[in-house]
Amino acid sequence: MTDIEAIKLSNAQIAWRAAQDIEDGAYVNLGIGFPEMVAKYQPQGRQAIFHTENGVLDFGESPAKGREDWDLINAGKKAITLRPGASFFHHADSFAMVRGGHLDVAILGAYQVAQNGDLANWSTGKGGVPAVGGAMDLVHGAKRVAVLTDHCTKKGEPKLLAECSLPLTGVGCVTRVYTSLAVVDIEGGNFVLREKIPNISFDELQAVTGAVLTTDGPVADLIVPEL
Amino acid sequence: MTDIEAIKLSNAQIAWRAAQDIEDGAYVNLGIGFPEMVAKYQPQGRQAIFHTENGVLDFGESPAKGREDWDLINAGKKAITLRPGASFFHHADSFAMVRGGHLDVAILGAYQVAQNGDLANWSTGKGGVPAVGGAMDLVHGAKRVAVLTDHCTKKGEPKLLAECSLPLTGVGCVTRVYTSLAVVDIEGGNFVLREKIPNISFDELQAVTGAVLTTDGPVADLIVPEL
Amino acid sequence: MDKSIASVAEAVADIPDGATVMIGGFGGSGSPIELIHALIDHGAKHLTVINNNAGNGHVGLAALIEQGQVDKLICSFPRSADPVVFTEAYLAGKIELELVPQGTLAERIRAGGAGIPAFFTPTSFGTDLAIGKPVAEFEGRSYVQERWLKADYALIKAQQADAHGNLTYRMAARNFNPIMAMAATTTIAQVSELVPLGSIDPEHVITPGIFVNRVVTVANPQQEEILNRAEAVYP
Amino acid sequence: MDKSIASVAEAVADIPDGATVMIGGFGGSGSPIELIHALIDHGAKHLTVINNNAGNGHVGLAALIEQGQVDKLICSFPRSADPVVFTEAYLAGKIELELVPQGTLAERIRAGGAGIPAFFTPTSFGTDLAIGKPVAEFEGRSYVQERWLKADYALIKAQQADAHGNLTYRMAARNFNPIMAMAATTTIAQVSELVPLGSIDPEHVITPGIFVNRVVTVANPQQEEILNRAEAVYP
Repeated sequence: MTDIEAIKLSNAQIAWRAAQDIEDGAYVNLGIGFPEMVAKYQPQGRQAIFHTENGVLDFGESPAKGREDWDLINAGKKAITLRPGASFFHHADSFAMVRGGHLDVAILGAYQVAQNGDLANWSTGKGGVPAVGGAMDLVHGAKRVAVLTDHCTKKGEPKLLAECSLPLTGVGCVTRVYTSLAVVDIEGGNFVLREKIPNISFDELQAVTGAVLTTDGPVADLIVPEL
Repeated sequence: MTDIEAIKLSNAQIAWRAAQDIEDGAYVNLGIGFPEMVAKYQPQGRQAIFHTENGVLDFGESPAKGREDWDLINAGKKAITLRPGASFFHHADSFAMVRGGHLDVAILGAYQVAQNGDLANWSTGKGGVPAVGGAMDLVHGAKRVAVLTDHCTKKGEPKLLAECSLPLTGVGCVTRVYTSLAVVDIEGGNFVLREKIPNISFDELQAVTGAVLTTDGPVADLIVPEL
Repeated sequence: MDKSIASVAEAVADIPDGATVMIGGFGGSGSPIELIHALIDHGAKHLTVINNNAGNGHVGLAALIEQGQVDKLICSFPRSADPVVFTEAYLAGKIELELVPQGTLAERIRAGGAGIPAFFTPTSFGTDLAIGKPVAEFEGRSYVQERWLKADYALIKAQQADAHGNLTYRMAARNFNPIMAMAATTTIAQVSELVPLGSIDPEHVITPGIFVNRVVTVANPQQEEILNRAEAVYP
Repeated sequence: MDKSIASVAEAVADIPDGATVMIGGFGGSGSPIELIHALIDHGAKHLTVINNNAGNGHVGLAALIEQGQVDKLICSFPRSADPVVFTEAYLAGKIELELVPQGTLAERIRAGGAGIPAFFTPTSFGTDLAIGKPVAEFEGRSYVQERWLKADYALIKAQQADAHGNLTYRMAARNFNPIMAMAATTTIAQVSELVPLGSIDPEHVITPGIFVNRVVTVANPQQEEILNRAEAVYP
């Protein structure tokens, strides 16, 4: 039995893989946390334009420590910098960009993804203080809505499921999932396996996936650099 | 029988009377044509701020002939100038100001006004090319919606009516009517006479009005300067 | 990424017959005359055009209508100093008119750009322009439901642009241009000046580049008002 | 006309118990700390507050909640680096929470300012946050009907103002401030700088003065982030 924890991709590697699918000049929103890493791994010669829902388009890297301007932050409330061509706008205009379908790609984290594209990423359903932010808007806003996630929870339970059990963020909204083991498209209500890491078998992958993995052609090797 | 045509106020005088009711600092939209004259007659020491629905706040007088800039026009497509404190904005923001109730006063012309405040000022109902512009928005936009009008049509028919016969611009929207003979408020579905020119009797005025004129106190003399 | 296009002809070359085209401007102010004339040269027919007006004289939108390229016009005020082109086409039944109150027109366009398929407005309630539309009451007041407007193309006029399509406008020429930029699949901006990336202060960008697909420089754009005073005719 | 007010205390002095108050900002960016602290000193209670967040640490909105002045909060994301004040009040049942997706929150506020009583959005369809709301289908896609949000007061933070209340903002501190300015009966802006009328280029005005009722100068406004790193507590 393969030790999946030992062979799976790191978060940085998942982010790297997702970055390879972003075209030059694409308008992209990266969710708070782990998806933010995607910006670091843009392929040479390509430059996406990053949107943050609090009203900035075309921001760049974090400033050096001590150089932060707290009027210039991203949706995760981290300090950012501007690139030439940046612009500011208010929140209604910012979500007009999102809801109006002007983003090319939105990349979010997930608790669970269902084979019909349902996403659960805002509530563990356990009480405490609920918080949703912009996630429910972003899942309806982009031409492509991709998820970055570990293939399984920390307890080893599948996160790709026939149906989400946690409260939904959006219905039928996810188009592609980048996991620590595979790249999976959602098409016609099915998980379609596109790539898997080479040292896991299809059956092993299926065993840690909570819904049927289909294929409609060859499954490529998911090869990423050491990061 | 009084010759009403001989004693009635001129358009300039009607506009002058309307101008006396505009507070210092009020945000005001003046309809195309005759209502535009109101701007000229602001009382000494008061300064209203004029809005034009094509995206300018705080514009001033027309430029001298030959000094027009055709990127700087009002809703009537006439060249205007700016006053200090002016601002530009797009059409959706401009009508957010209107529809959102941010204007203090809108002053429009009228074909007919009904005693319940219905206004007809956009269509003669006769075919030809219909055109509405911003009138249907403006009647719902201001805290006070006032009408400037001759008391009767050129054929001598009343324009203040029990019910409009022409296509409506808005339902129950007018709050005050400044005519060539009187100042009439609309309250509780009635025309309430506030002022009339001194040299017409109440009965004569009633005779050229198409609905009952009520009073709820003394009727003041409508006195305006020669203009 | 460089959204700049060499000529107005190239910028409009793929607009197909039957397209829905938003055209910015309020009367002549902010009207992209050169793009409209390029569309006349291009020759696309059976267009649905969305504009506040219906053209003036024999240039710009009036000329596009005069060439028989417009099947339907969605506008608020089809009158002008010289409305003869539209008036004759309309009275002859050669062009369809959808008359929309100006604020509703602006809001429908903004809704199209903002992903809001329908909204309620007090405007037009109880009038002929509300006939056939759903109504609803909120807090005792009646409102009309209106639908978003979207277009295949928007032809707009701006002042400055950079290569990413960030735009500024000139005075009241702003009007419908920024919201139409949001509501079209392909937004084409003619600009007086293309400036280097980073030259437009991020605080002063009115239309962020995300809403703009093509930028074409027309250094000294014509003004409809001036053309009409000179009794110009296009083509 | 001069909308300037001498002090933050005077600017908020008439806010009554039970008022609905929009407070600008996204986290600490654009948060009008001095106006919020003036509202704490003023002491109005049973407030309904509309903000994107629920405060951080023990200053600004968190302090207002900690003083027990807020009965209900309408927000999208009541979490922060140090959310203890809201979390404890919420879990103790001392404060009511209406959770709204961020884009819907922004659009509801904008709708309040624009006279649009209700609109349809795809956001939240099929989720717990759509429970009890009308839904409708347009072109085969499902949408949720949302209502406008208005307030009695808006407390906002801007960069420059003139005496007519025309405003500019500073970078991403713009966020909710311009739309909240539109949606309140009385909008109170704290600004870093009051400049003479005519000093702000009409092209660069972000909030036209028509949306602003009072302007108060706070020359060197505090930043929530800096206060929290210094573990500040108000009062």
